[in-house]
Amino acid sequence: MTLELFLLLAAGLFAIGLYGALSQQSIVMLMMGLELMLNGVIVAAAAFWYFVAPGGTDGQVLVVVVITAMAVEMAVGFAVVTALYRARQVDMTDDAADLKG
Amino acid sequence: MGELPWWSVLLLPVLLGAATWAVLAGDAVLRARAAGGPGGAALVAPAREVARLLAGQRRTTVAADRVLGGTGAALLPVAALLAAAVLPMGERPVADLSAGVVWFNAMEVLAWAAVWMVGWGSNSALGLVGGYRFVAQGLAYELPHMFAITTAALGAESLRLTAIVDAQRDLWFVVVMPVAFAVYLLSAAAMAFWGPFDAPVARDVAGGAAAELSGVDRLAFVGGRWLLLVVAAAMAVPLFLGGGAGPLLPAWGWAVVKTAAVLALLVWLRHRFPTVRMDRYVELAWVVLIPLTIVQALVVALIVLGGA
Amino acid sequence: MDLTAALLRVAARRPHVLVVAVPGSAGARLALEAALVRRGWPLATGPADADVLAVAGAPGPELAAVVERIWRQVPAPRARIGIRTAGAADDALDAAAALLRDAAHQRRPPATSTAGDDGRDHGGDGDRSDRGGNGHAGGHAGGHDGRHGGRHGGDGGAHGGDHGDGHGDGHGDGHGGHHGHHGHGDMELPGGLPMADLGEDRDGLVLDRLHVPLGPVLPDWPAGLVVRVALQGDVVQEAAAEVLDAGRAAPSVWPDPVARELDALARFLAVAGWAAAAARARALRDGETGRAEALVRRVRRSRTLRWSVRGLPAGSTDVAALLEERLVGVEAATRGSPSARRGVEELPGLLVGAELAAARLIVAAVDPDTERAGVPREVRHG
Amino acid sequence: MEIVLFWVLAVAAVVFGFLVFRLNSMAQVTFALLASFLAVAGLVLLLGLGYLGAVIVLMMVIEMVVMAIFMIMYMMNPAGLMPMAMYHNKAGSMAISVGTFVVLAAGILLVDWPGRRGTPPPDPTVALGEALMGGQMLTMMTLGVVLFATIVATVVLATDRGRYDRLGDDLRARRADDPAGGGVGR
Repeated sequence: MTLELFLLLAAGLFAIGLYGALSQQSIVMLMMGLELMLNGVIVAAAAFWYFVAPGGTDGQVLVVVVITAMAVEMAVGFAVVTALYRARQVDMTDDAADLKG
Repeated sequence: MGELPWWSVLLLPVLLGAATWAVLAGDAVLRARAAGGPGGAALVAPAREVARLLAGQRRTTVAADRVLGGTGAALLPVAALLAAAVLPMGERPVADLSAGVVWFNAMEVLAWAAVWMVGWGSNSALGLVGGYRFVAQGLAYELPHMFAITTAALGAESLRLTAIVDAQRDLWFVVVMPVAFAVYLLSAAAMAFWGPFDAPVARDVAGGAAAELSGVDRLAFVGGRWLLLVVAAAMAVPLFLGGGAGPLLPAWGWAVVKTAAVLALLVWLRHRFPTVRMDRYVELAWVVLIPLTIVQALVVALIVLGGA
Repeated sequence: MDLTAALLRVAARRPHVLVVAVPGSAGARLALEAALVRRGWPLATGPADADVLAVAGAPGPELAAVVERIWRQVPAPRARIGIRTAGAADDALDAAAALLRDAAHQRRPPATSTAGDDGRDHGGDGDRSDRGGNGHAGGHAGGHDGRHGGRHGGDGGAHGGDHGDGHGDGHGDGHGGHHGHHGHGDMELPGGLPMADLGEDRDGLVLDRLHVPLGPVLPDWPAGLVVRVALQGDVVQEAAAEVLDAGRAAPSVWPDPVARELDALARFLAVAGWAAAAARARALRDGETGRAEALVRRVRRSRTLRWSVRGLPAGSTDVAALLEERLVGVEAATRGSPSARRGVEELPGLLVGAELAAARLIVAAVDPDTERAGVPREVRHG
Repeated sequence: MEIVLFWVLAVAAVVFGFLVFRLNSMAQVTFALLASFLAVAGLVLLLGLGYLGAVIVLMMVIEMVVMAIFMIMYMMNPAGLMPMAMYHNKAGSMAISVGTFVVLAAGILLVDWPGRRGTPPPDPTVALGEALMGGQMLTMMTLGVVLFATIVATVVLATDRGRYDRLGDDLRARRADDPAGGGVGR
């Protein structure tokens, strides 16, 4: 177990998430991509805490912040999907981009 | 303090299995008596039930999601056993984690995923209704439950279960935090979809999430549910009832006696009350129970601060 | 040592029994239920949970077809019995237990052609190869239809305007297949499952709708009744009630009007999830109908039950009022003046707008008379 | 032992993460994402952060189960019975993400990371708690306000019924007109 291995894993998760966030049409799937990217950030933050500055707490606080960000992202994402769907019955980014449904 | 030796991991399923047997038999006797039939045969009912499900054929339905359904059924007993890892049996648990209370909560929440996956997996409308009902129930019971167990941790100023037991040497937490204990009892029944909270597997939807399960799948699901009930009841002992503390008997003896008492209470609850409709309980939980548990936590925090 | 045989022997002492009630045969059903209580055999919740399929009465052609379908869904080891008269219950149950215990019989390869040929609805073919090939169509409530359902694009990259053909009723916002796939025969799912369609829900979202038949084989469900509902989420949007083999059987003969009322009350209590009170009601029904009023008082006293059903809409009234009607019915019967029962035709109007759980309570509380002559073929609402 | 656990969990996290965009069934996709999160939670536990690991499990299970419900509500093909792809610009996204990974990996391998300073406290949970209630109090308060704002904003966005729908135009209705009743008799 080294810092580099953990960071490579984090980069891998981040890249997979990025691919999903960019390529998926469905808003829900897009949010899954974002979640995966944040997942990578958690790994990186925890690894930095352990391998660089275990005496401090910044890494841990960063994990807490990322978890909160995930929850907020999910909640707002689904609220927006619900509002969009109620108004126009779309759940795809391409359709939501049109000015008029 | 410390932890039990590694082989106690193997002992855990045996002990929990025995406790589960006792509850099952007790429940069957009560049922038989309510129906006016003979109660004696009910004592061996668990064995017959296990044999029946072991010999039973596994069945599937059209376009079933076997990956999720199978995972869900297997996950339920695993979650119960993992939650039990931090349970002090007598004085020492199998794994004395520093964040034991949170670990227990996290493992018990796995049941959400398990029940939903089982309900979804069978591709049947009634099964799915059962799965959804458990999610609604989870959203209702989980927050008061978290506040209740947080209050116990707050009282002991530690998330470690052995420390919580130690903190109750003079006074059981049930005396200091009765509201938290009552809420914990309700959520223990709810998390094992038991008693008045059995809507996810109720008869009105033909068994709900378990409607299409047979054979070994059903054994894992139903067995996991009973294990979860036993673990949730047993966890009330270190959290609120002073753990293994008591005169004469050894610590494990008291733990067993107290767990049996809590289980008896839960079995009685189920026979005494009809199923609570979730649309009613959800509002009660959010409008009444959450504020109550927060106030309870506040009171305990003040007591702890005053004592320090 | 033959482990399976040993397990079968142990298990055969306490099989779960799925009771199929036939209209007009309440006597056989009551005898069967009483025999099950004496033996301590539990009632199954559905075909998956059953070892013994017990048909109480002589089913008509429609119900018999349902029973065949249900039987195909019962996992081995299994046995099937038919009870025509009240006296036959114990013998039939013994025969079922013997079949379940018989490992050789349960292992026999599928022999569907011979099953039941002896004219007694008897025989348990150890049909191990039947892996749900028929997919629960109908019969067992809650068919397997499209929770996967609706809004199937049906093809890769389903968006843009490239679906002009065959979507005449589409809603015209780009997604072919996303909307309006009513009647697209080519859009059937694998396994021959029908797709869900769309409908507006009570929160103003247009979401999938499922068409689910409730009954005739559901726990604590009136004999022979089938309610076809369109569910959105679990809210009933349309309901149509019918009685299988309507008008075929003569109404059941009840020894005591109180027993009939208690039977209905027991069904309601069981659906409400109060197993202990339901068991008490059944015990009173089978014996001391004179003490029914104590049970009525106990039900009235239950705060939890009242809290659960009060204000739960059922058409223009609420479930609490329907329950009170039930309880008054019991009291009236004990005084020797049985009240009139509601008919099947009232059901759909009460059910529309209720959730599934509430719908079950409503059906149990109304307890429609499915045996009356002149039951209409089908009534719908919604 | 730890090395083995690390590799198992790391591979599981990546494989399940990849499956999220490969599986057809939306339900399976959701739980593949959950499995990826659980693997990461295992890694966090492995690093000695017992509390944060358990909290990740707790949060993510609840979040993914709720997510599964929304998925099935809004997605076109929740069970994946009809394989279908819903991508746009697949090649471009792939190129961008692979490029990102290569750049990140190069950075990770080339940068000379600082050595370890200090040792983990005996109970990192206590340290975290004291940080959040002490030096990082501002972070904690910001998170709290953000969460509260999220609750209000999401409810407003997602519902189509305001108080005038529930209580009448003059807000004087004695009982709110709700499609489903509540449990405290309002």
